Amino acid sequence: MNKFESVYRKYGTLIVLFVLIIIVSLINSKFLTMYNILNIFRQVSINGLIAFGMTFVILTGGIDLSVGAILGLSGMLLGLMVVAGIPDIVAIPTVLIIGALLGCFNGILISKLKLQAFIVTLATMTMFSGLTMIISDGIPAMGITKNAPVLDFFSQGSILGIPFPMFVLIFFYILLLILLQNTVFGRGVYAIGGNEEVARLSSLPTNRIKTLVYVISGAMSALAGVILTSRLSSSQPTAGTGFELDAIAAVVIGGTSLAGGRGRLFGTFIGILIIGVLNNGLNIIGVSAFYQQFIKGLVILFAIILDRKSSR
Amino acid sequence: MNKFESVYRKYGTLIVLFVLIIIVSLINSKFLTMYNILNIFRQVSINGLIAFGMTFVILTGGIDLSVGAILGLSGMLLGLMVVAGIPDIVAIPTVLIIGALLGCFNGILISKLKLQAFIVTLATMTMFSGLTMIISDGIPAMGITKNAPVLDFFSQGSILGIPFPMFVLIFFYILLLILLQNTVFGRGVYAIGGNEEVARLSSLPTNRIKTLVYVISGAMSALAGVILTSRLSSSQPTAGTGFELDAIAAVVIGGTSLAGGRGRLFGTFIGILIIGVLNNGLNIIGVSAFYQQFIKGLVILFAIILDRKSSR
Amino acid sequence: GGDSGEGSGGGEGKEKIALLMADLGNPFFHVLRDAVVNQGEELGYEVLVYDGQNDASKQPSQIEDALQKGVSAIIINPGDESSTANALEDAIAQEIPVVTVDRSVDVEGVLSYLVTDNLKGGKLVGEWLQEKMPEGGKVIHIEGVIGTAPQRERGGGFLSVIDPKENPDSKFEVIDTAVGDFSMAPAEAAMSDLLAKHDDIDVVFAQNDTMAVGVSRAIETAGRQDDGIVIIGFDGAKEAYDLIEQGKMSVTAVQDFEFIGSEAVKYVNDFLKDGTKPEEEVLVDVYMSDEK
Amino acid sequence: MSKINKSFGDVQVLNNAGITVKEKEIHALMGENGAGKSTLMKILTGVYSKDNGKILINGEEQEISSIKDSENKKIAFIHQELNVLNEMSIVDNMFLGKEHKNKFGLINKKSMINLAKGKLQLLGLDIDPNTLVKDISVGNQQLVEIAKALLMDAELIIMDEPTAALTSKEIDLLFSITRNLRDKGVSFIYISHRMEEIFELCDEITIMRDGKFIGQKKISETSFDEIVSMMVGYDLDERFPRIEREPGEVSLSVQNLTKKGRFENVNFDVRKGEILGFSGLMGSGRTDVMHAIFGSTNADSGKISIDGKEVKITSPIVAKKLGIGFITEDRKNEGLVLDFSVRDNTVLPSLLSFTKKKLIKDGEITKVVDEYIKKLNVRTASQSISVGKLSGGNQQKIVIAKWLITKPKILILDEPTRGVDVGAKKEIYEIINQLKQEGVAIIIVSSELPEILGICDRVGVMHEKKLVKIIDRKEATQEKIMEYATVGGI
Ligand SMILES: Nc1ncnc2c1ncn2[C@@H]1O[C@H](COP(=O)(O)OP(=O)(O)OP(=O)(O)O)[C@@H](O)[C@H]1O
Ligand SMILES: Nc1ncnc2c1ncn2[C@@H]1O[C@H](COP(=O)(O)OP(=O)(O)OP(=O)(O)O)[C@@H](O)[C@H]1O
Ligand SMILES: [Mg+2]
Ligand SMILES: [Mg+2]
Repeated sequence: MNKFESVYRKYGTLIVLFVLIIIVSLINSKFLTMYNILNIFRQVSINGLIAFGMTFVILTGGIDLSVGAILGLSGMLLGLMVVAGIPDIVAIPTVLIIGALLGCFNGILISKLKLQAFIVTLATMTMFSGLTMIISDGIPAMGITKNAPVLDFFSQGSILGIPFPMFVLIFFYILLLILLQNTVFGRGVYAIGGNEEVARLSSLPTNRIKTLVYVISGAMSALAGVILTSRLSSSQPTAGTGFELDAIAAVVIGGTSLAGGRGRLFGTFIGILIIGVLNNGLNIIGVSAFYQQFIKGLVILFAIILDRKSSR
Repeated sequence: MNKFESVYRKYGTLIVLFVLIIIVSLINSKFLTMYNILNIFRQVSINGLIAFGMTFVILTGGIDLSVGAILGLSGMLLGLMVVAGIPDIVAIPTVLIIGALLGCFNGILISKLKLQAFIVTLATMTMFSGLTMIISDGIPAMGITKNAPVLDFFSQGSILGIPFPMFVLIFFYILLLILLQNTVFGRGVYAIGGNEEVARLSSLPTNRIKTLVYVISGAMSALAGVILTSRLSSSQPTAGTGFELDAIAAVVIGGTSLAGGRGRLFGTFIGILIIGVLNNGLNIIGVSAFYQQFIKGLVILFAIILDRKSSR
Repeated sequence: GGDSGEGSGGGEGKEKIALLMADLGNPFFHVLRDAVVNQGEELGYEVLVYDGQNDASKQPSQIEDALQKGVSAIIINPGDESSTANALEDAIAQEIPVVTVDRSVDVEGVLSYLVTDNLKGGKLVGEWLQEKMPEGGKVIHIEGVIGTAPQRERGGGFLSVIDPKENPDSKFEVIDTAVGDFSMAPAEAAMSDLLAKHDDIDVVFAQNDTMAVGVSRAIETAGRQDDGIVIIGFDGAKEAYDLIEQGKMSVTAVQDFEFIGSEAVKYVNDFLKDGTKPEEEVLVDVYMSDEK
Repeated sequence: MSKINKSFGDVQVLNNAGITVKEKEIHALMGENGAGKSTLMKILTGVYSKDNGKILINGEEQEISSIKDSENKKIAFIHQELNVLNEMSIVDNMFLGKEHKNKFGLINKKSMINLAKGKLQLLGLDIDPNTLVKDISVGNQQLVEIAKALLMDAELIIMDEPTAALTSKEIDLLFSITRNLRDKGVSFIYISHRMEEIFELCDEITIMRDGKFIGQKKISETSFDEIVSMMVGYDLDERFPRIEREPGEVSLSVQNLTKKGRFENVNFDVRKGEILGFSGLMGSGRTDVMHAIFGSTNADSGKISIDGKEVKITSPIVAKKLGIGFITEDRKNEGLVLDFSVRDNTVLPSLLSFTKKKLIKDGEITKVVDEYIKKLNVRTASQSISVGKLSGGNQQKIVIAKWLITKPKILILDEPTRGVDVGAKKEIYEIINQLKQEGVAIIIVSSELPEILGICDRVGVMHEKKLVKIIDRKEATQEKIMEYATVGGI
């Protein structure tokens, strides 16, 4: 009993995930086919990459509402570049850098000018979406992957049978996990979220760390933008709208505190899987569109109540 | 000089508002006509009412993302009731109470179960929108105000030449200002935002106060829903989507800290006017839709930087 | 892209027409916008374009703003049937001609409704399908933003023909419905899920072409492009024709936005010149097309 | 450091302040609350920058413009406020910003843990360095901070009231380590309000008043009274003023109060006009008992009666209605909303009594707050400055004023003079005495034995979550109390 309790305490949301999986697979056996499992991973890779970056931001006590807009802008830039004939191996790193720079813009405003992250990224979200509209004239770029084999590989390719988006997701999970758990920078991220004043008095470069988390978030969003563009083989001017809320939900469901200082990347991974399984499962079960939203909200609420109960 | 500085410190955002007004009216003289001024007030009344409620929530250190969904749900309920033949003088108070109850649901989850406001209201936002879909079957209720004179009055009526929505806005501004500045409840709102534990140990009923701010926010959202329904003479299932961000922006532009404990309702009033003048002004000047978004983000950023500079 | 509005400096003397679009985020509506703007310029007007950004509650304010700027006429593509009614009443009271395009508005005194017949369009899709596949088949229905008129009308028209519950003669079976919000990414995701669920799919009807493109991509990603799934879109957008040409999509139901846009300006122009009134309600037919 | 000036806005906080510390010396820095001790040290360690003045290190003038600068000059600073991260482990806290890296640039946990263990053992702390800081007692958290300073191999260690949260055993240990390091060549600046410690530990003393350097003395050549009069500017006669009074009827009676894991079977009475002291080691459960009486945590079982009637105190709201006031031990987290004005803090629990038809009467509040500022001799520029800007002692007086306004029948004071200077301490004792005179039943929890012995009528001693003994003042001695507190009985 005691053993169970301690497992439950540590992995409350993991249990939510398993229960979800069991329920859905009991209702429809198609759920647990290899195709569908890979399908889910492919789908969550976009939200996942954003949520990983968001985890860093939230751990410092910040928030990044501009991730969806950065995704949209970098996806559109990618599309326009490729259509203009720039090779994809050049265009892809370029938009990743641009994503990082957009994040850096957020980060500098937040750390140097000491503005509130919520409102800064709300404003830049609007600005970046506006920029996407301006550069695209509101028109999508279509059929992008035709002459862009590398870009195409980002969604269609696979390595050892693992779809490439899933591969990217896991690769960055490991990379960012090491960054967060085993580097001085990672400690700084937790320290700033725990108490920025204490971090400062310990002579940590708080401004630099705070800027960097937004750079990571921006770069991850741009990477998600590359994958989405590849998946759709087109750049939609409105792509990314609302993605910030899904990413934040994943992070918080994963047990990271919005107050900062407490949370794990592993939790975020579970969080994105819960959201992914939920979205996929509701379709697989065939729940009517009208009820899907309601049930989604309910499950999220349930997951955080459970997490709360387990952590205290 | 010193005098100016202190004014500037106190009213930084007021200056942004005036500068905006001057710029727009220099470009187009139609801006400062009585008709257009009343027009702006009519337009901001919906965001304004929500933002007033949101101010209470944010002052306690919380946030309410479900306001738009509550607006949508109560607007839809109102529409269905009126269409079903229930007199508007009955239906309007009913939906206001329902709005308050939905807010109460948020409040209890946040105060009693000690869950994070952000994620609770994100989940209930999804649930409430889902409910709107379920009860309406996705079909808007149309032509509602035809046999509902009271409801019609909510957007079309005027008192002493003042459009009724503006009247409602000012009435609730005064009412809520008194509630916030001159009652024990109001002081409690600030105290909880400042330090909840201190408030609790000072024998304030913290849970009740925290629940109540969400009740206020819910009721204000429902009221905004009534005005919107009246304005559109219809209840749209997707009404209210994204309204939360505008309301939060108004509150923060108005100088209220998202950390809670610090801010004023007057600031929120300026905040909604800045957003309103911006929206109206960009249209009046004739800025293309694609550029509007970008400029809006820029002005918001500018306003908070100015506010920051003035407060420190 | 001639999104105007910024022309306030240049066109001092010109009369102004306000064009209120429901959602320029949907590229297909650019066809309508461009048709109005081009025809307007040809006839010597300055066209002010407003974008409702897919939010019906934005449009009333935009009408008020337009009136404020002293436009001589309003052409509106309303987000829904009634949101703008009160605001348009004000305009009509000021004797400003109002033409609604693509969707109607529930208000008296509009100069003309120039409306795509979405219901008929939906039926047409169904009838086309019955003719093409008399033996019937399994159908997936991808819907647009729930609660909007095109979603209800296109879907309603389609189901009235295809769904055995509404038409007992139908040999088709609607095996699943999903929501794609009229945009590509959600449609692609939903279709990917449904491909996991169903091994046997004959037809996918997407309520607009953007979603149809997403559906086609999902099928490609799943490696089932050779299953012979018939994909039907709606709108007649460029991307649909591209896919049809590549054999990845079957057909789209075309709304004639070129016609609607230029007609609307002509109605306004005639009325402003000499008070000629067009027919109050012009239902523009949809036609099925699989070639450019 | 000499001729240091510093202003915050219009307020000049340091005015010709200075201190000279020799090698191998433990140098005391004393002064009233708000004298500028912490500010001076923050300038030395790069937290604040000075307006002007000179800093000489080993005879050379140095600019210290950042915290890093001072660390490079081998200066370590243990701040007055606890600066630990609760959600992090002990070892991570100790090495924050100075983590060991392996050849890949990744954190080398093993070498850090080994080093941390050694330093912790030196301080008599035998805990797993991977324990989260929030799971150890406040006293141990303070030791972790000290261990962190030791890691730096500093040549000058500044300790700003390090013993406020330590037990006497821990203090003894700290002192012996300090002396040890001094003998190895490390210098210390030691800030404290506890006179006994200064005389026990330090070699030299510098005294500040109102941001000015007042004087420097050898400890061996000065006296208690001289230091105090230099600090406060006048002679302070008796440290623990007391009044005698016959106690009245039993006001509060606690029977078998138990909360699992926190305290067990606590039994005591307090009478009207009586001061009951609570002594014990840190973590013995005193604070938890007080919270249970005040309803801010709920006990599992037991009975509480007030004036002979049994009551159920389920929340602080109920407690206040019953006439209980509670001055909490943690000013910063439990006592004051630091951003709020003096005035708003002062009336927070008593707001309801200032309303008419539900509306707050601000004029009346201003009057009452003014009255209490005068009565308690609070040094503040105005009612409307934020309370966080007051010095510790004055903040403490605001917390007291807060509850005095509610006119309590029973007043609980948990560590009411922690971090408060001698002058202000005496003023607080006088306030307590006046309440006693008025017939209020008073409970004082304190870790300072002289204080407990000085002003209480009876002393309850807690040991490992149990109230083991209540001793009458006449029989109480330091030794006796310590005996009960450390081993639970004789
Ligand atoms: N950041 C600040 N802004 C404004 N005033 C400040 C600030 N920090 C300190 N002060 C003021 O400077 C004065 C000196 O404060 P300081 O903390 O140095 O006193 P102290 O001698 O350490 O007192 P204590 O014994 O209570 O710790 C006080 O009056 C305090 O209110
Ligand atoms: N939630 C908790 N989890 C772990 N330890 C706790 C918790 N709450 C309190 N403690 C510890 O239990 C011990 C008893 O606390 P309490 O505050 O009642 O003791 P005290 O005698 O007043 O000592 P102090 O002077 O340190 O306040 C303390 O060491 C405290 O740190
Ligand atoms: Mg100090
Ligand atoms: Mg204690």
